[in-house]
Amino acid sequence: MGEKKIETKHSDFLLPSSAARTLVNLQQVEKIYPNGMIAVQDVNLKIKEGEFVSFVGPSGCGKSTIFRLITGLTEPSAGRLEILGGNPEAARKSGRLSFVFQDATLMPWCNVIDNVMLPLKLQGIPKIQQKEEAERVLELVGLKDYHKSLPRQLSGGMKMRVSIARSLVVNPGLLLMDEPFGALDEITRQTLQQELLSIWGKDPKMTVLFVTHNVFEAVYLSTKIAVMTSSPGKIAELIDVPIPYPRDSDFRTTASFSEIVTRVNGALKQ
Amino acid sequence: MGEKKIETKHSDFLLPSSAARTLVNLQQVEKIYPNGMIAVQDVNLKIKEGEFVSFVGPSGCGKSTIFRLITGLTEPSAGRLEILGGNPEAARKSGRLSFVFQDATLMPWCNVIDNVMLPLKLQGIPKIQQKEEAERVLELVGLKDYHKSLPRQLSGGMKMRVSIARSLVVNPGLLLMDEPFGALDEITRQTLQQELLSIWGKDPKMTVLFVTHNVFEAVYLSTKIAVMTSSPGKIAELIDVPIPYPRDSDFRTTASFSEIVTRVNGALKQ
Amino acid sequence: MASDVAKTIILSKKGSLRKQFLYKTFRSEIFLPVLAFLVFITLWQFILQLLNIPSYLLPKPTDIASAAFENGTNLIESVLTTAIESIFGFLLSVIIGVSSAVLLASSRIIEKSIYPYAIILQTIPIVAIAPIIVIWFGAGINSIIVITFLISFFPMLSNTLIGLHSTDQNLKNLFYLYNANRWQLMWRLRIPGALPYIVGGLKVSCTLSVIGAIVGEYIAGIGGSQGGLGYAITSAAMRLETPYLFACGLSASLLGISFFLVVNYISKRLLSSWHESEMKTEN
Amino acid sequence: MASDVAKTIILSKKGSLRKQFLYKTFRSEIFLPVLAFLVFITLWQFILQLLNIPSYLLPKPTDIASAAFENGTNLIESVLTTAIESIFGFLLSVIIGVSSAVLLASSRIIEKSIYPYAIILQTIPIVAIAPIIVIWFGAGINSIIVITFLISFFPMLSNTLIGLHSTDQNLKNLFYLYNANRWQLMWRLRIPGALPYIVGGLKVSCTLSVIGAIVGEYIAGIGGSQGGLGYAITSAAMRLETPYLFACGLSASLLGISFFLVVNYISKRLLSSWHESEMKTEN
Amino acid sequence: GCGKTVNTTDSSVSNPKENTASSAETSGEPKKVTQVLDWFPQPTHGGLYTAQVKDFYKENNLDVTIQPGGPQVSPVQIVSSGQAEFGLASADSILLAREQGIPIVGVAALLQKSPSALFYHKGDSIQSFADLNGRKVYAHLPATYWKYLKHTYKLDRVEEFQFNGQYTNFINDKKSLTQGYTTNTPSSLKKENVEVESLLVADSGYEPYYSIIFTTEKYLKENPDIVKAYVAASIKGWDFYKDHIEVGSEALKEVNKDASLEELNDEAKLQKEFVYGGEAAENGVGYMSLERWQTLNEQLHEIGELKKNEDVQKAFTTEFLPEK
Ligand SMILES: Nc1ncnc2c1ncn2[C@@H]1O[C@H](COP(=O)(O)OP(=O)(O)OP(=O)(O)O)[C@@H](O)[C@H]1O
Ligand SMILES: Nc1ncnc2c1ncn2[C@@H]1O[C@H](COP(=O)(O)OP(=O)(O)OP(=O)(O)O)[C@@H](O)[C@H]1O
Ligand SMILES: [Mg+2]
Ligand SMILES: [Mg+2]
Repeated sequence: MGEKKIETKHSDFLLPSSAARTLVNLQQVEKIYPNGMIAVQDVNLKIKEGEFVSFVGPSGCGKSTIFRLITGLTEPSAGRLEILGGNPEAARKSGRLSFVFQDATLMPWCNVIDNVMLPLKLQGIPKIQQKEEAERVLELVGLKDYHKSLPRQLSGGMKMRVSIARSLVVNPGLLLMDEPFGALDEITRQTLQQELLSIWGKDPKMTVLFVTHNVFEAVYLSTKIAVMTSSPGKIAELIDVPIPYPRDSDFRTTASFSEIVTRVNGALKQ
Repeated sequence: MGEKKIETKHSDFLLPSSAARTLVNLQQVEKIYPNGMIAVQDVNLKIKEGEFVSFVGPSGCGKSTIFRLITGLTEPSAGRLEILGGNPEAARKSGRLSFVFQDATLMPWCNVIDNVMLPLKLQGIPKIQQKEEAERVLELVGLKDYHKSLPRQLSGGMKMRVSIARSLVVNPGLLLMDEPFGALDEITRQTLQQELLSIWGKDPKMTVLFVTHNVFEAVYLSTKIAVMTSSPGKIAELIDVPIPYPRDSDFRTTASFSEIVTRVNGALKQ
Repeated sequence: MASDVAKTIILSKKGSLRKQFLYKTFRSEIFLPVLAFLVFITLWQFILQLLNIPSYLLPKPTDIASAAFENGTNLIESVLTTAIESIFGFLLSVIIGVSSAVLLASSRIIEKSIYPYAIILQTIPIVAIAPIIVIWFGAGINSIIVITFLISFFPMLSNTLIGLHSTDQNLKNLFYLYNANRWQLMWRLRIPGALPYIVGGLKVSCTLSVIGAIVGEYIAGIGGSQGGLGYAITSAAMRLETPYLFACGLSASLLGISFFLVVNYISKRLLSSWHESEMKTEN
Repeated sequence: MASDVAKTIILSKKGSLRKQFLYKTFRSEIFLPVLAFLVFITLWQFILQLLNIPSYLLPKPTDIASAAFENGTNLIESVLTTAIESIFGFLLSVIIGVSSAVLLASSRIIEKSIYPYAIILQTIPIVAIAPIIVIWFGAGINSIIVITFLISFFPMLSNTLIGLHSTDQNLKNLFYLYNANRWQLMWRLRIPGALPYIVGGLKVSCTLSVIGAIVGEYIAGIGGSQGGLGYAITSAAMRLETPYLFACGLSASLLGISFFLVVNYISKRLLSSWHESEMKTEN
Repeated sequence: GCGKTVNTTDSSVSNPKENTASSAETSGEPKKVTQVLDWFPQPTHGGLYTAQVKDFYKENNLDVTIQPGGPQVSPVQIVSSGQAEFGLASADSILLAREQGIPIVGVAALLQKSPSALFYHKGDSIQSFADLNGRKVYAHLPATYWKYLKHTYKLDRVEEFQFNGQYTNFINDKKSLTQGYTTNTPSSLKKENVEVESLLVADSGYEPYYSIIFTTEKYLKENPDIVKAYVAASIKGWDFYKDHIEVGSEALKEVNKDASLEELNDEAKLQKEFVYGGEAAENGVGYMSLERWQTLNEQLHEIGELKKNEDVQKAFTTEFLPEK
């Protein structure tokens, strides 16, 4: 589904042009939680506008923490952190940020569509448009029959899909997704991967940061893969995936695909 | 790690001997939630003692619901349900049930070790033994340095591992795991798969019901795979995995492995 | 697993489940409470009769009933007066309690600076400020309502405030990242999230408002209006009509219980769909 | 994203963060409330001075202070007496309130059958049952404590009960499947989970207990040196010593505020590690 | 004509004009005044309600609102704040108020002395207040009368309990005493078959005037006509009530629905001696004398309730009483 739709600007180059602005810039960033836990240390990371960067790494290595730092939900204990040359606060205020938390994080007192419309509501978009957009993304994640359901009436994977729909209802400039597809079956996952690539492909400036435990997924989706190791959390390697888009499903069977998978797995095993 | 340990009774036969007792028996079971949602319908399923049955199927197809039915957390709207010839209530009272919910479900006011010790505490096991056992399973899931942490200080995958540790701290006769490894990276996942197989292998009467979205995982672990389809949730096919244990990691590269994977994927695509 | 478990077959049709449910509801919600009430009343009656306790000390239910009956119209009038006073006072305390909680919750500094005065309002003995209240609001119903408010608003304020501070951190992050302003955060997240606590405040506050109105009548007099239960209780006490005194006291309680039931009903409707404390069916 | 955003560099060492934090705490927790208090007092003083309102109507802070000073020892004695009564009454209401909530929560039938009587206890005007209280417990401190209890226990009961009914359904399932008995369910799950609500009850109840003790003194007080603030207030009101009346009233408030602060401190310690309402640091 | 002033020459109070009543009448619009009572409507207010229903106030061109009091209502504060023009208070309260700088003045004493008494069970061996030592007494403890009794009779071994408006504990303890009013307490207790005897507080020598109509110095100075007219009409009401108790009782019953006519009548009869007896028999209802005010002043100083040396003469005036 939708594979043909990906006839986009991104197909014109292997990687976002080197002229693209630096969107995210972490320099020697360290995060020590109040209980003394060193979550990440010496993190250096530059992400250009328009990239699709996946983060892989063992459980507890600090992937979510990096997302929290980038969005400004937590402050670094040391180091320097710039989002588009400014601080996370300013980036957030620009209103083009969107994200999927590791937990679905739905309002239990609102039904599915109200939960999905939330970002639009907060932006003050007209009601009718809110609804249209929400219905569109709910269809995308395969939940169009569940508008009126309450979160507690959904299965685990369905909740996560509502959360994904909510992140896509706005037109994000920077999209952060923390294991969005972890609770989904392979078929749903692949459909959503295509949808995500298609949305990303349409806007050459859209940047996606993506956490996954699935190396195939990381390689299939990303322009770059940040491989992390733990204790303390560090970025061990930043691996380029120099394959042009659209990548059809045959890509998964190519030699370059398996080569990169092997490289990522190798980096992970260190 | 531990692959050699699996020198167990299970290796003596392909499938649990046909003489084994029927542990779980669902006949034409149907579950309609109060809001009218038909979660599962016409479910027929017989599980013998000592089996390892995986459930795969699209998000929302009723896997968790079947678990809820088997444990007696919800009652079937129609059909017949027997656990060891009795009702779920009696099975639960036998005290040999254990499980991992889809969510970590930890008590936020207790630290990791207290959360893990809970099932033992509820059984009234002596304090010292509780601690020993808890430390053993925490080591198993790689969290031995986090005894005193509170759930909110853990990453998503770590919470899930605490939940897994809690399910293994007792000596379960019937273990139900609802996507236990979904939030874990590949390496941690494989380690825990081995641990789980080793525990299961040691007790020929131990039965595991296991939900996963990872078909490889399902095939690698199980004696049988229940492939489900949705709207309404049904068991489309029950696929045997007639490969003896211990299955070493080479098994993943054998032809019979890919053949079964293909069969499962085929059933899923219907 | 225990193999000696008797074979039990769960074979239930929807219809029979529903019937069973209705029957159970009836049994637990109506039948047993009524039974408990009858037992309570009967015991009260017979123990007093047996011990021969005089009615001026502790009247028997029959004495109370007949006293209530004899003074029927008066009693009803008193109850109505007190009911009106307490309803207004209660509404005031809900409105002012919740809105000040919202104000206080909007800034830590405001909270720290103003909260102590809320506690002062709650703990200062009403008699101490009664004259000022009467001077500002006139004797009678206005002052009574103000006093009712003073007595019943603190539980609203305190509970609402705790509720507003209990917002789920993940949802708060969500709103923060989507640039919610204070207003949106308050209305769309913090207040709905605080509802269970607000309901807790309502339950305490509505019963306190009855007490408040009665105390108010003591302190601010009955003004030009009809005396309520506070007045009836004082005069019954003076005239040593203990059974009627109890009739008045129990009427106050009944008033409180009715308020409570109304609040309970509203809370069920507000929360039933999502909050554990009011969820009935299997989740 | 907005490209015209000024470059800001976040470069903070732990030390400076801590200092900043302490400074902020000082500013919001101490400095501003004290400032607010001073402003409040000054305004009160000057407005009354300007409007030339006589002190028998509304005394100026200076009048109150000097009245408190003149009657210093008496005032302190009264405060101590009332403090003791309210502490005991409060403890009683906590113990009985929480334990009856536990009892009620353990069975829907018990709850439905008994809860109404709890509301009756709360709403029945104390004067109505004062004689029985005095007969059963003797006039003086015992009865005063009982009255304090009657006035302050309901918020404990009601809040705790709501809390006990708010147990997370998933955790309940967990306990159920691991064969927890009622007792374990209550102690290990429902009570810890209800703590935020219990704390809410404590906050309301501790301030009500001061009121309760004063009301108790009105109703069941005895003479001599034992009279607490209730007696002092009646007597000041009788002698129309408005400034001293206010001094007593404000002392009652201070008592209430101190109780509140103690409860607040305890609640912070109890909940700080896990409940949103008391979590300070980033999560 | 000008009231027969017994003692007051207070220059701050201008001489009321002749024929106040008719002059008030001719000034058009009726003057609105409010009278705050010291309790729920009861026979001690009978004359006022009689004046109201018999239109005596209207005749004097007054539009009077009678505002009932209650257990904690303070007429002194309501009047001194200007919320009402007239209040009711006993003489000791007026002196205590003036000590605090509250400028109120009594203009007519409706009861010459208080019907307050201490009751004990019939047959109990109590002869005088001195016998209270060792007994339980339910009384309004901060009240001046109680302090006076304690002081005068050296009652340091009395077990004092706050009177909470109920007699139950008294009934239950045969050796105890309770405060009450001779006009209604015995009949209430009789309903419960409790026979009592009493010591009238006034017999101890402490007998402040009771239920004094008072107003503020300022109001008195600015509206002497109205005060005059109001007092005149009120006294007229009391005089009428004396012989037509039922009229007052009816009126009281209207506003005090829990009382029965019979009770109101009985109480009014018992109360007559306090209203119309003593010096009032000679000088008319409302009469007050300087001697008794001075005695009270001395007594209150003696027990330490008053400390300043305020001029007793300023606390009351009989200037506005109608001529007898
Ligand atoms: N609030 C907190 N307080 C203390 N330590 C924390 C806190 N949050 C996270 N940590 C610790 O920081 C480390 C990194 O956590 P993080 O959530 O970033 O991991 P992660 O890479 O997202 O893992 P996962 O894949 O399991 O979600 C973990 O060791 C965790 O215990
Ligand atoms: N409490 C409930 N009330 C109403 N409908 C429910 C409830 N719980 C589950 N459902 C519905 O039942 C169906 C099956 O849910 P279930 O949780 O069993 O799915 P699942 O197979 O576990 O899915 P997932 O892989 O996403 O966890 C879903 O369509 C869901 O919407
Ligand atoms: Mg994470
Ligand atoms: Mg599920």
